[in-house]
Amino acid sequence: MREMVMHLSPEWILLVGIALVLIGEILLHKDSSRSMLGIIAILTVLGSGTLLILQGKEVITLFDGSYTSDPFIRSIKGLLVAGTLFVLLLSWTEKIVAKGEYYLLVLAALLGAMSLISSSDLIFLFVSLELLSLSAYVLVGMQQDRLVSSEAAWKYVIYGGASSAFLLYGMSFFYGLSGTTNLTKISGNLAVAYVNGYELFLYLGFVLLLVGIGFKLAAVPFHMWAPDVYQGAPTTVTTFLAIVSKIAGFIFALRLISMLFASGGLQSILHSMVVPSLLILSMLSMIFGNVTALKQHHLKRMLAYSSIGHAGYMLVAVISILLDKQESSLSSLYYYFVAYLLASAGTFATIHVIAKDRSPDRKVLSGLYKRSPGLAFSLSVFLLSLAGIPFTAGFIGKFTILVSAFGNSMYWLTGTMLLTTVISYFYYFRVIRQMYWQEDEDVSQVTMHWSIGIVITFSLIGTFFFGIMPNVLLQNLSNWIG
Amino acid sequence: MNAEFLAFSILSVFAIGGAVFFLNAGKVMHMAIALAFTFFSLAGIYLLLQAEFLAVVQVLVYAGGISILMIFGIMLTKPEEGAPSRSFQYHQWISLATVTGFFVIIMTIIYQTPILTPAGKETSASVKSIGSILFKNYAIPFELASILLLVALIGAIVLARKEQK
Amino acid sequence: MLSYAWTIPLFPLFAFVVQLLLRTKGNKKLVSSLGVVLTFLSFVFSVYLVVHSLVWNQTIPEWKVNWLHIGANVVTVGASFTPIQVAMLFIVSLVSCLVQIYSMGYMKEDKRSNTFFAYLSLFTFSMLGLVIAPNFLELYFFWELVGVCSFLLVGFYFYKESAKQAAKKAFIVTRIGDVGLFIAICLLFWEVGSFDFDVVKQAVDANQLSSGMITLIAILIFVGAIGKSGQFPLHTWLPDAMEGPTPVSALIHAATMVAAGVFLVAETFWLFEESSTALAIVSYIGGFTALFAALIALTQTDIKRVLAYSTVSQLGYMMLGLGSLGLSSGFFHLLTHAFFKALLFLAAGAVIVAYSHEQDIRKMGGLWKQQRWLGIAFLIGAFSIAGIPPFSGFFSKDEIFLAVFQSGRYDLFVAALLAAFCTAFYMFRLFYLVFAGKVTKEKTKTLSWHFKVPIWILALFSVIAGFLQYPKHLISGWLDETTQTALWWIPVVVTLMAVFGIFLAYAVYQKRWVSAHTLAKLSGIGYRLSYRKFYIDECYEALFVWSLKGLGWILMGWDRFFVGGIALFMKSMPIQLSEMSSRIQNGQVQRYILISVIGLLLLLLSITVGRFIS
Amino acid sequence: MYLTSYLALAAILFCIGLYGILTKRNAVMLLFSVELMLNAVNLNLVAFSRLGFYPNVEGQIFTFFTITVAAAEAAVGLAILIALYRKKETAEADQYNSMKG
Amino acid sequence: MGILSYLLVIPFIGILLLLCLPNKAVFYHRMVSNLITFVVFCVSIYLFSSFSIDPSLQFVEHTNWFSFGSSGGIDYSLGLDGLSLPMLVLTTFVSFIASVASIYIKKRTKTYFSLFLLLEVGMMGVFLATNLFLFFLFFEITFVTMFFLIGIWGYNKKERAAYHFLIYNGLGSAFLLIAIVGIYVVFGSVEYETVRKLVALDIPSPLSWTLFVCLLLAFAIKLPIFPFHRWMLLVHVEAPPSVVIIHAGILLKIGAYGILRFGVSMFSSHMNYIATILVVLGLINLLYGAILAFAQTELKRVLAYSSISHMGIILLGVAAGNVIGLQGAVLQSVSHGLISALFFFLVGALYERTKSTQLEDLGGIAKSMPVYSGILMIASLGLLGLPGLSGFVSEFFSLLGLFEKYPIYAAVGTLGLILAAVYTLRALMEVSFGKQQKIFTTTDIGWKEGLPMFALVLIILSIGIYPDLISHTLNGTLETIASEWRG
Repeated sequence: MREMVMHLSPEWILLVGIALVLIGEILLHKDSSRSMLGIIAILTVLGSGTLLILQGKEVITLFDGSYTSDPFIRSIKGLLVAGTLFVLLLSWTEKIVAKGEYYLLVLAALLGAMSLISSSDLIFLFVSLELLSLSAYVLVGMQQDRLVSSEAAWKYVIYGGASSAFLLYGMSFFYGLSGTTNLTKISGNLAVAYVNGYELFLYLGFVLLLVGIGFKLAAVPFHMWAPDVYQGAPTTVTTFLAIVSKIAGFIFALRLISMLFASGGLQSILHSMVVPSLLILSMLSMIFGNVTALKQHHLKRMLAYSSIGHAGYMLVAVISILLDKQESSLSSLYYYFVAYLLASAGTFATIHVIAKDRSPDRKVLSGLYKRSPGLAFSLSVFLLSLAGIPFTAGFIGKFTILVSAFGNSMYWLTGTMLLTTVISYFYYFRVIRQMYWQEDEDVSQVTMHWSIGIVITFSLIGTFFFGIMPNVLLQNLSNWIG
Repeated sequence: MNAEFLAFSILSVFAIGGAVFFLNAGKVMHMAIALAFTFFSLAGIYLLLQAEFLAVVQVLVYAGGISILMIFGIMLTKPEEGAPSRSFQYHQWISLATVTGFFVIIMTIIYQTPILTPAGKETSASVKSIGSILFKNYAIPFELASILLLVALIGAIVLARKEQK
Repeated sequence: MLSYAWTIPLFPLFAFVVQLLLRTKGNKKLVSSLGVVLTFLSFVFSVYLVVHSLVWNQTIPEWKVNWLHIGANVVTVGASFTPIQVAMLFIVSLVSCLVQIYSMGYMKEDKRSNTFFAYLSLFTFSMLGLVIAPNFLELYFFWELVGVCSFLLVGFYFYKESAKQAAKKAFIVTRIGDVGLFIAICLLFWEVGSFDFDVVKQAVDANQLSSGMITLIAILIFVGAIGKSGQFPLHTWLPDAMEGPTPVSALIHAATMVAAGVFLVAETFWLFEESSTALAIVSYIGGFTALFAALIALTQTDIKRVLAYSTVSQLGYMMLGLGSLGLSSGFFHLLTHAFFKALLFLAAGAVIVAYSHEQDIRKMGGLWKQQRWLGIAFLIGAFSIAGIPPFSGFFSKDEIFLAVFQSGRYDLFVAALLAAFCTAFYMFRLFYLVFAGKVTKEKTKTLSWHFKVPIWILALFSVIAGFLQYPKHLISGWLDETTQTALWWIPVVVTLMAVFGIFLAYAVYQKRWVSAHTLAKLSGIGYRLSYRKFYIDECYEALFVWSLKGLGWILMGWDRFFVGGIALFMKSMPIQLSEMSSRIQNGQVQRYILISVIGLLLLLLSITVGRFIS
Repeated sequence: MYLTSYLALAAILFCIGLYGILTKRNAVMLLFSVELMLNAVNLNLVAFSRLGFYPNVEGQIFTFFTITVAAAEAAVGLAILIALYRKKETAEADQYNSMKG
Repeated sequence: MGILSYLLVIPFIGILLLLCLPNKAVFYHRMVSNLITFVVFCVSIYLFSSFSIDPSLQFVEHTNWFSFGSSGGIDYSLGLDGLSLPMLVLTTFVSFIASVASIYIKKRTKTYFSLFLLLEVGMMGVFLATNLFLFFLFFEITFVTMFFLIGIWGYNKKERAAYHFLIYNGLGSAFLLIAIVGIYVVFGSVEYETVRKLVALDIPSPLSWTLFVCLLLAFAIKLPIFPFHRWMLLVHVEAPPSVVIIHAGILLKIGAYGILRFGVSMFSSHMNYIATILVVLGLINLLYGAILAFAQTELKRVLAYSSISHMGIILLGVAAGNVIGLQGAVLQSVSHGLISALFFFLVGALYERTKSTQLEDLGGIAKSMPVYSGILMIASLGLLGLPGLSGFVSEFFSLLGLFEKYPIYAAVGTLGLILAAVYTLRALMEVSFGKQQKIFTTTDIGWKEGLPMFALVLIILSIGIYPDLISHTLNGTLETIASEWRG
């Protein structure tokens, strides 16, 4: 029991935080400020991060291996924590009536995300996934004075419900074929079933799983919810979805797939089916995500499509990992996460500041270079990083993914990735153009809360730092993972 | 042709019938009742599969809780009936084709390689065994599920309550 | 002193630089005299060389410095002084000096005279450089440079539309020829590995080159000469080049630059000697040009154009001489022609000035009475070009006829005779129209000494230059050529043709026994052809200019619509796709799920089907 | 043979649920359809847990969790729907399309 | 940090200085930029003078940067050899000129000059880098800064131009990145030398062919080679003069440099196979550009197409595959860089006065602006390859080199010389000859514009008269390259 407390401490502390926020919300007067609760939430997340660091490099498995935590997982959790921290900081000025509940839900979602990537059991996975999703549904719909917020939540919940039905359906087949829900054991039994001629069930099961995975990643063709939800959700929640939920989704996908098909007998399925279908998903995501973003005026919607494209890029890394299992591919994925996290957080933070009450159409950025040169510059850097321009973290991330992909002879994927990157230049640069050479109608100064300032500064420094000194991270990563 | 098969046939006809009625009922309330019927039938099937605990849960949660919840929902939203728009009809046909395609594929797979139950390995799960496994191996998911319910609770309150301003 | 002979071109170069700097502020007189003085220094130095090289038969040392590395080869720049080169030095510096003196008078009223003199100095420099070049590359270098100077000077009156067109034409047409020379140089480099005349010559002598290659190279070099020397079919620029100031016409488009083609052939004569085909081409083109241009000159009404066609014709003679293995004859004619044609042009310039810049000969007349000295000078030139003994033209032409006859190309001989007749006719037509007849303008301008001195000096040379070759074959001697035995009847026939031509001109334009009009009618279409210059310009216009323009337009359309269209297509494809994809995203969650399920279905199908196929 | 029948029944119910979610115009019915799909899956799980290759109790536990989640989801979904209904004043699902493109 | 790194850092000092200045201090912005570019130029001249003439890499700097995957690491490595040195000096010089020519920029000078200096860093870096990765990084800097420079300070259709620039060059850099990634994966290194040796060891495989073609495509777009030229027209026409000076003067030459450095030097055996194709492409560029230049009615378009034509000559020189041809190609890069810089400076000065560069609107400028038209004349003559100006030497070398193996093609190529004369003179004469068409406020150029122009003329002249000034440093490197190529 003591072990369980120790090992699960990063998650436990979140539970404690949830409880504290809940109590605080109940105790506080209806009209009093909820910033206290925000501080509690931030402290909780920080504490969780600290505990993660304290856990060091040990490998933990609990409950027959249905809970695992190794340095890589832990470092991903670190990213989730960092992402959530950014979200919480941004939330300071978010206009939400039920602020206390909001913090609680964010913590719950983080808890879901963290247990999602630690779990190696179908049941465990499902429950954590639903915790994450359900909190997210509520978070999306929390800005009740905006119609679109509710509508987004509606679409999200229906789409999410359907896709979790698919996911479950797939899981049920895997369970049926293997008789276990424990992922560490499942693969061997599946191999037996495969040999006995049940491969079609495997295909079916996998494709059904793919729906659930695709939904979490927002990969084409399971991305349809993303633009509307990103647009309708409060900007902070969009940030959460784009960063925490997405990263957790990737690791979920990676673990699920690699553990399902880990057994030697299933390698042929991995190559003949899993990788090709991921490949299709990845290509479609890159193409449709980037292409559709071309037409968007609404910044958040554009970023939604862009994040679909990025999901495609990250899928490339996932495929490389599945193919070669080299640590370098893993670190390329991680690097991309870092770059993507920093840039996305920065971008959303900037939009959050500038758009304020207005709907963040591209026009709100007009003449930003005059109104706030610093913000204009930072936003440019973030967008350039998303576009993968050198000297930003995004470039190194893209480069490492490309190297992994090329190393696994995925030439067409490499080509598509670069081609769509070129397409993506268009809409990223259009935003930059809007700031720098569109004259402004609105000349009001931009005011910014310090908490957002922290996020932007941190993202900016990080984007440059990891773009110029990639070795700091790459070296450490290979130490951790290796 | 044993009793179990007979029971299964009847229950499945009920379940499918309920579902089909759900699809085609003219009034919203009828749909809800039809679906509740399906849920009940499923509980029966669970019994057939010797999952008594689940059968009870099914009746409580689905046939009882969720159906009632939905009926509340229906009443709160005062649905009006109307003819589907043209574009929607178009959408319906494609949906039908797609679902049929999906159905055909699943059925083909199921029937092409039927899963044979190994003889004598059927287990009956008592509530006790379920309980013990649940709290031994699935303690964390259970905890998470409780958080999930908390989230759902708070979420539902936050979302459904009237705007304060 | 002799080892500094390479500095000769530098005097005018220095003059050019100084004149350019003083372009706006400089005193006109000072600037122009600077050019004259420095060119005169060059002239003096040239004379010094002539004395050493030609009279005392000394060899003048070559001068070379490394210039540039082409791959592993080192190309030198320097100067060499073969007899031909020394003789050319003399001609160029002399005529140049005289023309500059003349220009001091001619350009007195022009605001931009300083620029003019600077250009002249630059030209003198380039021409002198061209003359002393010891290798092909350096030659080509100056070859182009003189072309530019010619271009600049033809277009000196840049605000005139005709001058603009003429300058452009001059540059482009000569450049077509230059490309021939360019290719020849490149080929020679890869055949021999050097640009030096002596190295190439040695290689040719040592039979390193195949005869086909020699022919090819010789022809290409000749193409260069065609362009520069206005031979058919690239002659069209030269008459148009008369848009430049008259001194320029005298210097560049009569005496020196246009002779550069002939000089080039003479300089590389050892190459032509190896290829009978090349020689035949040279002589036929030369002969044809001589007659052809003379025919055109018969009917022109612009005083300078008549002289221009005459120049073309005379250059044809020179080529004819060279092509008939008569190196000395061709070169000799170059020499004499330089004097008498410069004389004629300067005189014509004086006439033009006298008539206040009127160039149409039909509006002139009776100048003999007003400016007799000019008449006499012009007459000397006319006699000389017509080939009347003892004027210099007689001797040089005679040599050419002899060479042609001995080469056995009798058709060319006849053509040359006809051309000689025409020459005499059009020259005296000109003389009678301008100097004889009624006085058309009461008060003609009196001309300053700037006009008189150069004209008289040139007249003097026109008279005496012939005697270089006559009793003693000096030129042939210099060129190390064995003199050919003269045939007595040739000079007689040639002179008779000339006299006949003069007589006809006298009959038509002085005595008016036959009116020019009836003569024109008699010749029928011939007159028209000659008057319209055989429609060559029109042909070129249609053939090259319009086809180039047409091609330009076609390619423009291609570039804009096809190449640009492809780019547009590439650009619009993503946008189309984008539109399609956003149309699918219609806002209804059920549509979204449907799309996803369809995607799922397709994925499932593609995977299972793909599985079954493979 | 039995298992296959159960699986077939589950598949039929799943597809009906899917068809419902795709075509029903009333928003509440969408939520209902989702529940139907989840129910089909539950049936699958329970059938496997009794009649699969390796009959064991985990399938039932899975189902237990699924039911819990489904209930929570239904509650949240309904709450969202009510909030949305307040603004849109209609329960027609295809009217909820203010964001598109 | 070695001197080369300092060279790259100097412009950043300028940027810092600029950031400290107030927005309105336009004069000081200019001064800072001029000063910095001049200092950089001086440093590069110092490098030029202390460069010892042999094929080795000099002023080398090498630091481990980062490593990824099983391949060897990626380093920060700079160096200069005979090939990059002239390009570097060209860059610094033209940048200085362009900085001076930025007097026509009147709005947002602070941002402009900051970007300008950043662009200079990018351009220098491209030539200083001795590994592909670093090359790419700097290449992208030029890409991004150019986008802004065109887009913000361009003329009417600046956005179209900027976007065209973006698509084409984006595609180009995508190809380049594929090649770099591939090389890194396949050969385990991105250092020029290492890769060159490893490529030479292998027989060409489909994979290495793909990489090679990607490289070639990248630079074909940059150069640009025939079907990829559309973007460059718009940039030439719509970008502000000082930016076009940089663009036509240096950026296009990155394409040439890339082909030389990566195509010829690295993938010499592949290059050997496609030499004939390259010759044909070169000819197409040469003649196509020339004929279209003739058909244009706007001065900047004439120049744009003439650039295409001149890039054809570079290709011909490269394809010749001998030292002479390569010398020609490099000289052509330098020479065209200088001449087009001069030309666009002139065009900028003209536009400033006449507000039109349509040929039909112009004419007779020589009357009111004699000095201007004199310089224009020299620039034109340089463009059409007059001996004594740098254009001749390079064209001569390129074609001469080509004559060794492809005499027929070379002979066709000489047609380009005629066409060059045709279109250049047409443009020149429409501008400065003839009757003055409109009453412009045509004051002749003063010292501010005149001095840099004179400096350019002087350099063009000195290279034309004494080409060894540059070709000297080249020889060693080029001989090594040529021997590999033929080996």
